[in-house]
Amino acid sequence: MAEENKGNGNNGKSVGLLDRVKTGVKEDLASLTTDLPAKAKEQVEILKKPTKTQLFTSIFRHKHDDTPRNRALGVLSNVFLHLHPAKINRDAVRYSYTWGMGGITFYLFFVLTLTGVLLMFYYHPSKVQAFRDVLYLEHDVPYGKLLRNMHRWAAHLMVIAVELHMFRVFLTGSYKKPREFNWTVGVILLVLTLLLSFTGYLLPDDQLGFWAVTVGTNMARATPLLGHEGPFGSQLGMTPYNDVRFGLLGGSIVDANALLRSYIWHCIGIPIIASVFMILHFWRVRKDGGISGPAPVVLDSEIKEAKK
Amino acid sequence: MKTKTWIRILGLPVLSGLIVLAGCGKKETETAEQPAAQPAAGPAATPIDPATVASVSGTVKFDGAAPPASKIDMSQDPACKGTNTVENIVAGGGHLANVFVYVKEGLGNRSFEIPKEAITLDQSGCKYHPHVLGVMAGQTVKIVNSDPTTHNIHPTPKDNREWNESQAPKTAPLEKNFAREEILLPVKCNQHPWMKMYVNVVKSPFYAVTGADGKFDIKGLPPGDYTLAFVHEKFGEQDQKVTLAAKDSKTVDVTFKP
Amino acid sequence: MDWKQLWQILSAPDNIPIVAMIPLLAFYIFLAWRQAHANDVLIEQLAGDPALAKTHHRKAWPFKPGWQKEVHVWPFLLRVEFLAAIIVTIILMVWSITLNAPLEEPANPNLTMNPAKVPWYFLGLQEMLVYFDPWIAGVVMPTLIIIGLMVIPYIDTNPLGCGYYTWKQRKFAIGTFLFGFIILWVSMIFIGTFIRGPGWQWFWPGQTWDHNRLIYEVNRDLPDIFGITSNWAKGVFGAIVVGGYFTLGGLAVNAFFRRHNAKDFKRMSLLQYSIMMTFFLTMVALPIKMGLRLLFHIKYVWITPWFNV
Amino acid sequence: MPEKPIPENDPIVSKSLAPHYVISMVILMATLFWALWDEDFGQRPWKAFQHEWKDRYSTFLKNARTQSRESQKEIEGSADYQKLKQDYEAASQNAAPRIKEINEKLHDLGAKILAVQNVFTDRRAYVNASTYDIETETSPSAKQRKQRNLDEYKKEPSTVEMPDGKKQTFKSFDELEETYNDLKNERTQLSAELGELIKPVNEKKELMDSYLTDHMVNLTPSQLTNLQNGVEALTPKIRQINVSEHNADIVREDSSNIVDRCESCHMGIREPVNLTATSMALKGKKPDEYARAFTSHPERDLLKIHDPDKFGCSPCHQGNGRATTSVEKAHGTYEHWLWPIFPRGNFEAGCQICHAADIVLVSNDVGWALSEGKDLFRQRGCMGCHRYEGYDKEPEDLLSIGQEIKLLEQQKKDNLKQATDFMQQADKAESNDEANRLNDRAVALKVTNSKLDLRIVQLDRTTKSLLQDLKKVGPNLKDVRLKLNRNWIPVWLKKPTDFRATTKMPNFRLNDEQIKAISAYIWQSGLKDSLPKHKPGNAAHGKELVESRGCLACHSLGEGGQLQGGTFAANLTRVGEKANYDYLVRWVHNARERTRPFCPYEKKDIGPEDYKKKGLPFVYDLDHSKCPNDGHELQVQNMTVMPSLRLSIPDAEDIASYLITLKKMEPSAYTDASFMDDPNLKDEGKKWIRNFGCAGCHEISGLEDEGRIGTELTAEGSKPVERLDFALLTEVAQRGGHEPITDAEDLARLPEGPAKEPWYDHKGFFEHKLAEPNIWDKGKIKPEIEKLRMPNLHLTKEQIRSLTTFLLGSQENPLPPNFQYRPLDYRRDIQEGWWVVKKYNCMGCHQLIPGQKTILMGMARYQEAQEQLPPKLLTEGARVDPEWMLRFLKNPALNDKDTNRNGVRSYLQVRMPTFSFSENELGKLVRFFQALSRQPFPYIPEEVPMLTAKETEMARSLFSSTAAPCLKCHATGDPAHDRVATAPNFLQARGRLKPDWMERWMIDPQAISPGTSMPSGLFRRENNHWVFSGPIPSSFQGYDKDHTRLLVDYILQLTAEEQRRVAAAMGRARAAADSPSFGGSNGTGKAGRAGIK
Repeated sequence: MAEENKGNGNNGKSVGLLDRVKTGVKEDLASLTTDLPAKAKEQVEILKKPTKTQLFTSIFRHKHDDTPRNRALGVLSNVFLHLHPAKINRDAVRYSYTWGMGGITFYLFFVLTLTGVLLMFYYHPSKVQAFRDVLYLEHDVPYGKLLRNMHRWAAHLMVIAVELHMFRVFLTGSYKKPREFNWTVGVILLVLTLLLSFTGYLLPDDQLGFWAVTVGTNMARATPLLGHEGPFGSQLGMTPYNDVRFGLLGGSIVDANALLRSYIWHCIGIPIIASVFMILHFWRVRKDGGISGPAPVVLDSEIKEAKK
Repeated sequence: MKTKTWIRILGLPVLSGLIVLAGCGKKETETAEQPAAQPAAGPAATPIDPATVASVSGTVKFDGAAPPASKIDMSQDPACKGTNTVENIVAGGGHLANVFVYVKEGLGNRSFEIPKEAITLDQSGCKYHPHVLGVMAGQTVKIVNSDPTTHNIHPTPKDNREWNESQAPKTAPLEKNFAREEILLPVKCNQHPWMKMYVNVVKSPFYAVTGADGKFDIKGLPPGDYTLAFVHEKFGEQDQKVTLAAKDSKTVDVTFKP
Repeated sequence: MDWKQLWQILSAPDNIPIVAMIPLLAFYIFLAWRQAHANDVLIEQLAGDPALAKTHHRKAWPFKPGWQKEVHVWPFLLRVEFLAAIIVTIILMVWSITLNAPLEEPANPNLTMNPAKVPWYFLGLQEMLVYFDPWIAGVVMPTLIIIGLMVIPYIDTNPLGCGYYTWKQRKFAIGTFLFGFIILWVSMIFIGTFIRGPGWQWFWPGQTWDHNRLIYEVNRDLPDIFGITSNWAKGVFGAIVVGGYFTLGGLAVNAFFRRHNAKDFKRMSLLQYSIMMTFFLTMVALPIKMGLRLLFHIKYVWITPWFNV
Repeated sequence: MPEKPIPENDPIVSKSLAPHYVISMVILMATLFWALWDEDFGQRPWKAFQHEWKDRYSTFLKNARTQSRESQKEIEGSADYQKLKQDYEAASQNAAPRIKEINEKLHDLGAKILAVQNVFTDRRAYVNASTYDIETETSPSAKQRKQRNLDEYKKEPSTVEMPDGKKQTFKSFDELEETYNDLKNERTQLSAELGELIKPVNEKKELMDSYLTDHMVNLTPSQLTNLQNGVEALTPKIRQINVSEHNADIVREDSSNIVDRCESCHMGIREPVNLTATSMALKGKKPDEYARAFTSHPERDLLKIHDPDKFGCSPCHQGNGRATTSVEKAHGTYEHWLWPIFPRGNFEAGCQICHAADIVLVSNDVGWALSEGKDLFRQRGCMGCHRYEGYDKEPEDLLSIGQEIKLLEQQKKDNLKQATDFMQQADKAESNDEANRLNDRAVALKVTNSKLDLRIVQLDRTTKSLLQDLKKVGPNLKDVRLKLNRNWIPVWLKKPTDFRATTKMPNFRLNDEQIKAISAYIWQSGLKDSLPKHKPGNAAHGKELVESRGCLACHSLGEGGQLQGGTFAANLTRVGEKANYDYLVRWVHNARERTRPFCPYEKKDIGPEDYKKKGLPFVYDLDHSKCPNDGHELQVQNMTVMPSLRLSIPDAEDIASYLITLKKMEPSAYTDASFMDDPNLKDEGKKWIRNFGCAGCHEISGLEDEGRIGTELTAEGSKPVERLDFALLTEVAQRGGHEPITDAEDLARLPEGPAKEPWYDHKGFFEHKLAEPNIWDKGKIKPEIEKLRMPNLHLTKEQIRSLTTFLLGSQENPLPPNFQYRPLDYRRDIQEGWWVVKKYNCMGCHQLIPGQKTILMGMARYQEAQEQLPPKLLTEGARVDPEWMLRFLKNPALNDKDTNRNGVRSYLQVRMPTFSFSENELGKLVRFFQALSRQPFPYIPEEVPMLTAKETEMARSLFSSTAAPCLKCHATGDPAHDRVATAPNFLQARGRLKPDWMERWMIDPQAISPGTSMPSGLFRRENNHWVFSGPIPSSFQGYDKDHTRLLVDYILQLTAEEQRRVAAAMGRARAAADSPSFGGSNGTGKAGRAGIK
């Protein structure tokens, strides 16, 4: 300020200007003493109610008072939760009915994706490095061993959870009208889960995985028509070098190409396909009227036979 | 700049195409040439009409004092009997011996049949007989050792293969030949360092060696323009042109100076 | 009793899921059975008392007038889901800390593992290799299983039992499924893991897995037992036997189905019925073939130059 | 629903899940912390080790420091140290004033420079920037203008405020720059001067300090304090060695980068102090796991050669160097790690991995077991059945040379054809140049052919050498009829150890049928020639010869505790029961003499009839080794390593007469075994001989070309354990606790005793197999022909341990190729030489490694007569001229006619035998000795200066000095004197000894050959010269060269005449030249011959 004045003074062209500047400065100083405290008080008030702030309301669209409306909005306005309806059958909350296996499967898929991505940072799907990478993961990477263990066990758990989920769905007859198609989607997801697990088996490139995959893919030799050892395979010109197993492994033996294929299917191919089917599956759950039950029991006598 | 670039870009495939084409073409010509080459390779002689043949003869003279033939000390090997003189210049009465005369140019691509009979090179008295030998390429040279001592025959050619073989007394003659034309091909014996002679390998049968009288005679030449070469181990070569008509008989004299 | 061997198999890290699966399955079957039983009791009560049927809320769980029929997902469902996620996380963490994922020697194509086993969830199929040619066990069967599962909703015409546990209303469907899932799928996995030792030989639990064990076993083909020698005759004979099985089996099932499941039978179209029959008979054929093999040492029933069954 | 009281509140809505959440959250948090803990401590057990290490090592160092301080005080008290200290103090006091002065000047100067610098750098920055501007300016006018500006700027004066407060003005930039540089120069000069001043002071200090460190046995207190500080500052962290020898074709998955973290727990391995388990144990407690882990590496010398920073740990010890999660993981002793750490008892296996090509591999205490294992593998005939790369190479080499010759012949033919082709082309060529080029190529091909010819000739010679080198472990069974008591053979085959406990012949567990058949085949296929008859000799003299000539370096006499001599060859205690007298005579006289030469090409023994056909005399020896039938090389010697002792026939008869008396029972008392002539048994016998691979060790008619029957063992240690057939014992081995070997004798062979722990690994397999080779047949039902064939080698515990070590290390190398020890320089000569040395048991008589015991050393006979022992060969390569050595090894008598004697040490009873080495082995041996002493090869002898008369006189006076009576001990050739001589004749020195070595020898013989009769201390060091220790003869006045050198030169010029003169002067009447026994040895050169005249 002082310098500014001085500069003006040196200029010495307009005395009026100098006065104006002087009063202006005075006013500014005065307002600082009055306005700022008022504003500060105001700010404190605002901060007392953080849920009213623009920031908060922009993120959370609705209030959190415990009202039925808010409860419904909590679900409806949340991208993650809106898979659920706002309200459900009172007994559907019971664990004894759903066993929670569908949700657990999804959760495990989520865990597997997370740990899988982390594992990918440390893994090269090549014959030279694969096994070494796993050793490295075990011995060198912080929490690497835990990561690998979690991935492996979550995968096993997921297979179990999927099978139990299917078991429950069957027992409660939930595949029945109108959910027939969603059951079919579910079967596809089961197959994809098994394939996901199976493709991951080879990746450490150890004896266990190698022989499991060798035995597993040897069956493909015997594919009817398409395998060189299968019925009508040789008649159709199938050899170990052009049959379906060759296509699966990228070679006639389980080797570098098989490792790479397995890796790509495991990390990219099947997860994408499975995600698509999962979206479909969840979408259909909602569209087919939410989960099937627990529904009131129906008596045999109440069934009206469709007219033929 | 831009057009240049374009030319380059376009030019590349064109060039490579050309190269390919050229490659193909070459191959073709090669295969075409082969049958033609075959007869040339063979020793088939171009027939000469015996009715029209001419001949050329003459004397080689020596202008100057002939150096006295210095004696050679052969006491090193008692088996070498008799006398021996240095043979590099044998001249008497103004005539020069041991000059090799042959048709150097003018025969074209003619090829001639190689005589079946061998030419003999004898070693006796630790000396080669003759001192200068003319032979056709491929013609057999029969080397005989008449001395009671072992000689080795060691040609040191320029364009032919070098060899060096020992010949004990009373052994079978060695039969050798020289494949390529070579004038003044030295032959020596390493055990008797004074022994030295020259073989002249020519492609035509038209050659001669002058005797002590300096005379030579070449017969059976077809008519034509020829260059005659006169070669001496010490005095080098002199060329003479001569034109021969059918049944001509010409004389060419040459004089060497020391 | 070789306890050490037993423990070795049970405690192998990769076998833990199977070991865990058995009590889990037992627990869930129990859970389902309890609810099914309660529902069945309720159904019987309601069927016998139409008046009550009109007023009853029709669930085994208690219900009091005034209670909400529907509850908010937030928080009532989500809190359960979140709890489940926490518990699964705990299980997973504890499991991962205490047990290491297996890592064996680096892959060596020259050194065959004995026994070489596929991942546990495919062990059922590997077990099938004993009884069937690879093309059936490895290709046809999984395909049939997948297709069979997929068509279930379309061939199960029973409108009862949708959305609640019951046994009495769906005896056939549930029975068949339990047979397929528990007997054919889970128990095959069990056998593949705990029973099949070196050389894929049968070792009873507690028997030492001896790599040197040799077993004398001659498997014959069914036509041989009947003294059929010509290839042509074998093919025809096999076709007759297999065809006969499907025909006679079909007739037998049909007779049973018509009598004891008359309503479903009535509801089903011919296509639905025949599909159901095909899958059912194929499924039943598995244990029959297994029995033939294990008890009578019969390898093939149907022999052709191209394939054997 | 039955009448249940309906609850008031809706359980679905009103039930609180809070307790569930609390509990599960608590558990979840606990799990998370558990995971954290597990990662930080559970997976890092080494942290506990490091913690413990800090405590224990610190305590250890404290104690060590106290001790060290005491010894430091002691040293500091010594006069030498005090003198050094005084020197240092005096020097530092001398230099002190000037140093102080300079330091002050430097201080002032520094301040001045700083002051000028402040102004100068600012101005210089401007000048530099402007200069750059001018340099890059393109317009010439602007350039000029800028240059002018710069020049003006440079002319501007500047003022500097000096540290003393005065202001100094510089007229221009140039002046400023000059001043600045001057100041700096001055400073440099002063600093240099200071350095010069301090240098001598520092040197003195260094002398003082190094005196201290040199005289301290252990570390000095200050060094220990440094260590202690290091330990105290230690924070837990992984210590790792990272050997990054990047190489793509490495087999081992994780070894392209060897990462060894062993030192994370084994903290003491490379500490500069010696840590033992006891010293690292807690006070008053037994060494625990920690104490054992903290020891320093017991073989520091090995670590020096194999720097852990370059090699890591796991290449030698194996294990999983990367793993740090548990001891088991780190040591790799879990099921799925292919390279578990080598067990304590077999740690030397690690050496074998890279040093497979060395047969003797010893460094201090390490390597003896492995070397023994390698020896056993060869000596006990393992290689007769099992191929092992590098062992018994001769047959393979023979084969490959045969093939190479064939190849070369073919090449020659091809070349000739091509040359002809070229010549034909040349004759037809278009131009002379072309013709000459083609002719030259033809000539080149012909020259190549002559080279090939020479190569073939060379290969033929090698073939001869190889045939000569070819040895069998067991005796030639073609000679059985000439050599053996027929009835003895079945008894022997039954169980060889019953007859001769120390025999190499293993026990094949033959049943009676097999014995009958085998002995019948051997007997019937034996040669039926006859031997010359010999008259009986003097057994008493024979006994004396056997005991004195050195037979016992390889053979032994007596059984059990009475056993005297070596086990390299047969024990002769009962030889009289089995052997034929005439054969013994021939054998003793020349064991290599063959009854009939064998033609490997025709595969038959060539007899006189074959020679007769060609009109040749039946003469075959190394000089007449071509087959009369087809000119191929013959095997003309018995394939035995038994050398010739150059004994005369009468001597041989005496020995044989003595040997034939060695028996426990009469040969005639053996049960008649006439079934051996039954021709029906022959085929059966051949079958069994084939089956048991007898031809692997013995020469047997009709089975000369039998292959090896066992598996190759080159990489046995890295075979997957699944491939080792434990048969029915797999389970037993996997679980341990039950020892399947029941036979007491075999049980006693197990190095670790009866198994308690599981032993399903390589070690367990090898040890059990070696202890009881048919163990895997246990419980098996097999026909005889399928039973395990490996015989029981009746090895001791230690032998089995050695062999196991050897086999464990026999791995397909998992390491980068540059880890392999395959030297190409002198070390290769050493490697190759050891094979020969071991082959012929040189170490039975000679000491080659300090500390190695020879067989003879241990014998009672030599306890009182050490000087009668064969010479030690510790510095042989430096001692003798290789040319001479070659002559000597060819013919140790150094004489063609008078051979019944020692060529050099005629005074020794024990005889250096003639081994008839092949050219190949001679070369190897000579190179070996030269390499062992790091001598240049080939050796170019030094010129020996001619001595002047005066020098000769001086040397003579020294030579015959009563204080150094050389000729008292050294042989002179006078038999009367030589009877008591204990050192070789000086006349042999020339041409044999290297002068440099002689000088070293005179100065300190004990340092070269500990225990030699030649005394040390004959010379002392004076004024940088070696001077005689005794009274120096007066003639030496003013002589300022080495007395030793003079003496060496004198000895090298010594003539027999001179020697006799000196000896006579010393009171010996007769001297060398008159001696009738002086045979004019080849090695003595001119001087020797001059003496004879």
